[in-house]
Amino acid sequence: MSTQSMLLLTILTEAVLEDILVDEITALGAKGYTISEARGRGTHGVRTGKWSAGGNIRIEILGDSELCTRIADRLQANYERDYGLLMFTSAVELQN
Amino acid sequence: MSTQSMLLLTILTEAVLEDILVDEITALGAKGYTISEARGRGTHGVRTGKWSAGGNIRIEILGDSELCTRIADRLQANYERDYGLLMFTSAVELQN
Amino acid sequence: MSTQSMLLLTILTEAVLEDILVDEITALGAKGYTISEARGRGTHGVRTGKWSAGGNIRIEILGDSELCTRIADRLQANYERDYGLLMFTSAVELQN
Amino acid sequence: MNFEPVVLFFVLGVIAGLLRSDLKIPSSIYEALSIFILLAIGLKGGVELAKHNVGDLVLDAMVVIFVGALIPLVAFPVLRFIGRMSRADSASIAAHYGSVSVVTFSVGITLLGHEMLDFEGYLIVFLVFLEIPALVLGVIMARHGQGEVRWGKLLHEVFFGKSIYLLAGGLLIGFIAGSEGIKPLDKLFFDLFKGVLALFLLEMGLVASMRIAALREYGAFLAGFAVLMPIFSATLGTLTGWMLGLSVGGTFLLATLYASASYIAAPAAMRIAVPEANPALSIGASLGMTFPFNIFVGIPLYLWMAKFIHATGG
Amino acid sequence: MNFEPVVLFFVLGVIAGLLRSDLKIPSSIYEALSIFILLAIGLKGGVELAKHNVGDLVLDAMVVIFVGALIPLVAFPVLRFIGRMSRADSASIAAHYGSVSVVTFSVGITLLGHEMLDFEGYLIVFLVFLEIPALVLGVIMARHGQGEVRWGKLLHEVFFGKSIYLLAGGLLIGFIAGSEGIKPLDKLFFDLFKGVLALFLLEMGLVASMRIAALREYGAFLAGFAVLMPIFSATLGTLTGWMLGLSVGGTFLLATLYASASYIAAPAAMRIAVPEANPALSIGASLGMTFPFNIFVGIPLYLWMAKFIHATGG
Amino acid sequence: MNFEPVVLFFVLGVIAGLLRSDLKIPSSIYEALSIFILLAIGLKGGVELAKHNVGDLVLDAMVVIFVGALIPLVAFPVLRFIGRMSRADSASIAAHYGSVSVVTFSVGITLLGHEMLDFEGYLIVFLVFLEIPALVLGVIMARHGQGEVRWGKLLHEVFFGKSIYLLAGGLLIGFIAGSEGIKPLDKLFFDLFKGVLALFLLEMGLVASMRIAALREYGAFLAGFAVLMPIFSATLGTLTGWMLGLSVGGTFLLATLYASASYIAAPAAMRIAVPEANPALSIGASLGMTFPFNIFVGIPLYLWMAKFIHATGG
Ligand SMILES: Nc1ncnc2c1ncn2[C@@H]1O[C@H](COP(=O)(O)O)[C@@H](O)[C@H]1O
Ligand SMILES: Nc1ncnc2c1ncn2[C@@H]1O[C@H](COP(=O)(O)O)[C@@H](O)[C@H]1O
Ligand SMILES: Nc1ncnc2c1ncn2[C@@H]1O[C@H](COP(=O)(O)O)[C@@H](O)[C@H]1O
Ligand code: NA
Ligand code: NA
Ligand code: NA
Repeated sequence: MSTQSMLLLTILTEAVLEDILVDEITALGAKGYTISEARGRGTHGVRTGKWSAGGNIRIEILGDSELCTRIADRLQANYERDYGLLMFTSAVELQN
Repeated sequence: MSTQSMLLLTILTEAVLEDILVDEITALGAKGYTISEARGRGTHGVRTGKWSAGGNIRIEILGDSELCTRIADRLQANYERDYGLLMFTSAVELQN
Repeated sequence: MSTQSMLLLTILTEAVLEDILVDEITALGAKGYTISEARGRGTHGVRTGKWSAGGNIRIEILGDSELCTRIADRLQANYERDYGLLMFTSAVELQN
Repeated sequence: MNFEPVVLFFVLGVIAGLLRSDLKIPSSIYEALSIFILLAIGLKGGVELAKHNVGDLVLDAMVVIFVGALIPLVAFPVLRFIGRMSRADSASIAAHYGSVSVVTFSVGITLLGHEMLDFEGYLIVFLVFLEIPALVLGVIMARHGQGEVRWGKLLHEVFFGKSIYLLAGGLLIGFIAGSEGIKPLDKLFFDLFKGVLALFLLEMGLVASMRIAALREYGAFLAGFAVLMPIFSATLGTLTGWMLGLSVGGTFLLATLYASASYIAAPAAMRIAVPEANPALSIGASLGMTFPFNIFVGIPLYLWMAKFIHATGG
Repeated sequence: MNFEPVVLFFVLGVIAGLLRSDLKIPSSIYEALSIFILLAIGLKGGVELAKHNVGDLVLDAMVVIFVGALIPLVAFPVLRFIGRMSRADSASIAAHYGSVSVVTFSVGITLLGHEMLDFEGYLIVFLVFLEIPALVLGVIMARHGQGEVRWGKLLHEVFFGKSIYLLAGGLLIGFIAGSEGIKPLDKLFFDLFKGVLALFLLEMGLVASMRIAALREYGAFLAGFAVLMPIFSATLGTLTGWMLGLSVGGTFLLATLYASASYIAAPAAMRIAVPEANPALSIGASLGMTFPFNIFVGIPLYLWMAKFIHATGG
Repeated sequence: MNFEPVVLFFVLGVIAGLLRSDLKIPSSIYEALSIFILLAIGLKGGVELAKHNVGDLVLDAMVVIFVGALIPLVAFPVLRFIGRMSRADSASIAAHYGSVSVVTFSVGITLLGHEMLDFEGYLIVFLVFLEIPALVLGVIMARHGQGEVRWGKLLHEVFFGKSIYLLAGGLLIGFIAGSEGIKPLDKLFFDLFKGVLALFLLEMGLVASMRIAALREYGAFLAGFAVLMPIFSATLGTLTGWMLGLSVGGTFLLATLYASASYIAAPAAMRIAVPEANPALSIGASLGMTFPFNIFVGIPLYLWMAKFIHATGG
């Protein structure tokens, strides 16, 4: 089995942005994404997820470096000022 | 404290496979695993997790390269054709 | 856009420790953290998450190597003996 | 008019889905509602069963199950040879239509209450037994000459899958406790039943709205099948009910049972037993088309059929 | 005494939060409780509406909505020029206070039951319509000369956001079904209403306890606003209700409606439409201050006001 | 016969677990059901308490608590010296058996309803107070000469842990509101109680089925303890109830309370306060053995004991 080096972009942000961001990343060319629930604390304060719109989501996108940069740049430009947002990439080996 | 280099195999697949895959990876020698809920989109369409059997799960296995390859190979052979399945590994340092 | 190399410390442990560990990591200097629900199996047996105090949590902390080591050391010293606990770090590139 | 307000909740859900409202029913609530409905139906059936001599029902049950097993056997060749669908898809869809929908059945019961028509309570027992042959036949048709079947896994899925398990468990508890013993539970399981059904229909509408789109991709054949197949099955049910001497209400319920298609038990079982079948097709047809067709058009039609055959046939 | 036991559940929640009890209401349960409350209130309103000639209410509705729209228009300059808050924050908070709280309203209805006072059931209809101008005005004030507004997104959020969607949907279903048709659902939606409200208040208390702290950071002005604004709005409501010839109960409910501030629909809509506003401020004020003020002090006060104006004014 | 249908739901859950059915009750639903049961029991107790002069109960309460505190003091040496278990495990298990199970108690109340026997409602108050000394004694025994105790953390866990907090909060609200004030909440908290208990027992069965296996590993001693300890405690309770002049129903309930072992409050508190104790042991014994023993064998036995002592002793 051959593996392939790719990047995994992880986005931690407010749950209220889910639909908007899914549209953005699809438009930017992501072939897929994975979303899960999270809660946490950062510079925008504690987000307990107890409150309807008060939780975080984690969006993960597996792609090449170009796609991940494109998405990260767009999100930083449009949402970082007003919303809780943390993004990082890590190197992974695709196994299928 | 000394740390130890290991691989983390992440498997994103359909929730309906949970019990079957847990049996498989245990049989293949995994000492432990972690499961969490997810939803997402890939080549098998949108999986919202709204629907009882319609969600995804994320299975993570920390192990050596040999174990991760063994598991990935088995899953690819048995499940990739018929089920939503994405697998990748990343390098991690065990801290305990 | 410039990215910045950092470490992501992932902690898998018993849900019952959540409040205590949040206090610990905040005291040790973490600026933020992300928590999500998990279940799994390890040396402390199966943790299904079905039972009120029977689930796991995943705590992730993005920080420099020094912070991650400080937290990992403290948790190993205080909790590893008595609680289910798995910790590992991975290298990530901060994107914002 | 045969109008039942609970079905409006389904419409509310569909519209919310189509308009992309942020209305969501958390999956854990969905699970809880379905556990409630399955248990409540099972309990109700068990209480009814306790009023009868079980031995008297065996023959009826065998007829009902035997005729019910014809449904997937008819559906399969239609899908395979007229619809030109793959063997796996044909078998999986046939299994969905051979098995039944508890919610469709509940809407039928609700309509009978509305119309003040009685029915033979033990029909609920048949509901439990109808699932089994349909799922087993589905797998046999999918696997015929195609390699081995994991029968152990499949039968486990069929009998201990939560739908059948809760229905059968509720049935047994209701049977053992009887209508006196179950009384303290009535306030939860029976009095609230219709309200919970309304909430469940809201959720079904949300999910169905996504399935309708999926169905569109697969063209007119499947849509036609999803409407004509239940009418065929209901006709079979009407005749069977009438020949067994059921009341108008009972005849109607048997027709509804046959006409309904599964979207809880069958999808889970087929995903494991016939993995190469595309679940979007079977769930799209059963939930996206047949379910709304049944609750809006089918159920009033089947009631008319039952009344008609009793008026003219008898 | 005007004492209503359900509000004790709010206190129980606040204390649990302040004492860092491990009591948590899972978010899916919170969602389910709020869906229940919104639907139940909507259904109740629809059933009441079905008793009236809708045409007769149009004029009243217009007056109620028009006067209601004054609230954000008054709140905005107060926040902006007296409170020296940013344009975005002022607009967002104004929108929260112009829009309404279904739970506060429900506590009001509950008190009327306690006092055995009747009210005009169609007031619930106004509840639905009051949200819309408040949210739209909020966005206009935030954006005035500040670049374009994503109106499509906003209006979608307003109309198809789950609060308004469920209220309006329940209203329609209740209206279509009427009090006879809805009867089988009464056991769930009406009989259990107060108990569910108690559980919801417990959760509100837990959340509010965290918001009180947030509010503290922003000083006395916002706290004062959060207490005085509802009194002003209630006065407006009392006068309007009295002039429209509403009963004592109806006058009181209109005052309560005006006085209440949103913490479900408005936060979601404002977070999307006015993202640069700090949600901690608006939710802190509406949920951390105004909500408890209303249920403990405001509601008894507004009832007194309604009785007073009817005793002396009429 | 002393048969109560609700316990069948426990059996249904156990079988589902043993057969690896895919039936799961989502954890948020489990949380919601337990919040409901704790609040409902608390409210019921408070309403009963409001009918009494609280001062009259102080002496009884002190006796009940004092005798109850003997249970962990007896259990500890048995576990430590006969069972040869570690100090931490012995202390933790002793705390579980000294503290109480609300669900076991509820099944007891349910049986009294079935038998149409009255009981002293204020017994529910004792339920709240019995937890506290057991948990505190457990920690003292674990820590005796073994380093310092985090008392702050522990007492916080004991008093503000959700079980005791909700029981005590419900008690207070019920006491303040009284049976008149609480009436609007009856439909939720009292009428549905038994149905919700049935669902909770289903979940308990699912969880217990996994615990039974865990228990097996630890051999016959713990299994014997899990059966004999409750009989001993129930005997203590029967004698105490009889000496305090309680009715047959009250005597039986006190015995049941003593005999029951905690699996909600105690596990959470002990996991924090005595982390080196193995939770599989204590939960395995209390939930995997003692709970089913109590609801199937113990409760009928304790009722017989209460009737016997009142028939012969009095
Ligand atoms: N240092 C960190 N480590 C892990 N997660 C973080 C960190 N900082 C922020 N987060 C997550 O990112 C979300 C948004 O961060 P912020 O924009 O800083 O409020 C938080 O709610 C956390 O879930
Ligand atoms: N490019 C991607 N990035 C992140 N997650 C993905 C991606 N592609 C697929 N997935 C996840 O893997 C699941 C199965 O993928 P697939 O087999 O392509 O349908 C999806 O439902 C997603 O949760
Ligand atoms: N090899 C592994 N791979 C992935 N997750 C693991 C592994 N071992 C343990 N875990 C996770 O860490 C938790 C605690 O582990 P332990 O302390 O070994 O019981 C488990 O419940 C799992 O969620
Ligand atoms: Na069918
Ligand atoms: Na208002
Ligand atoms: Na005890």
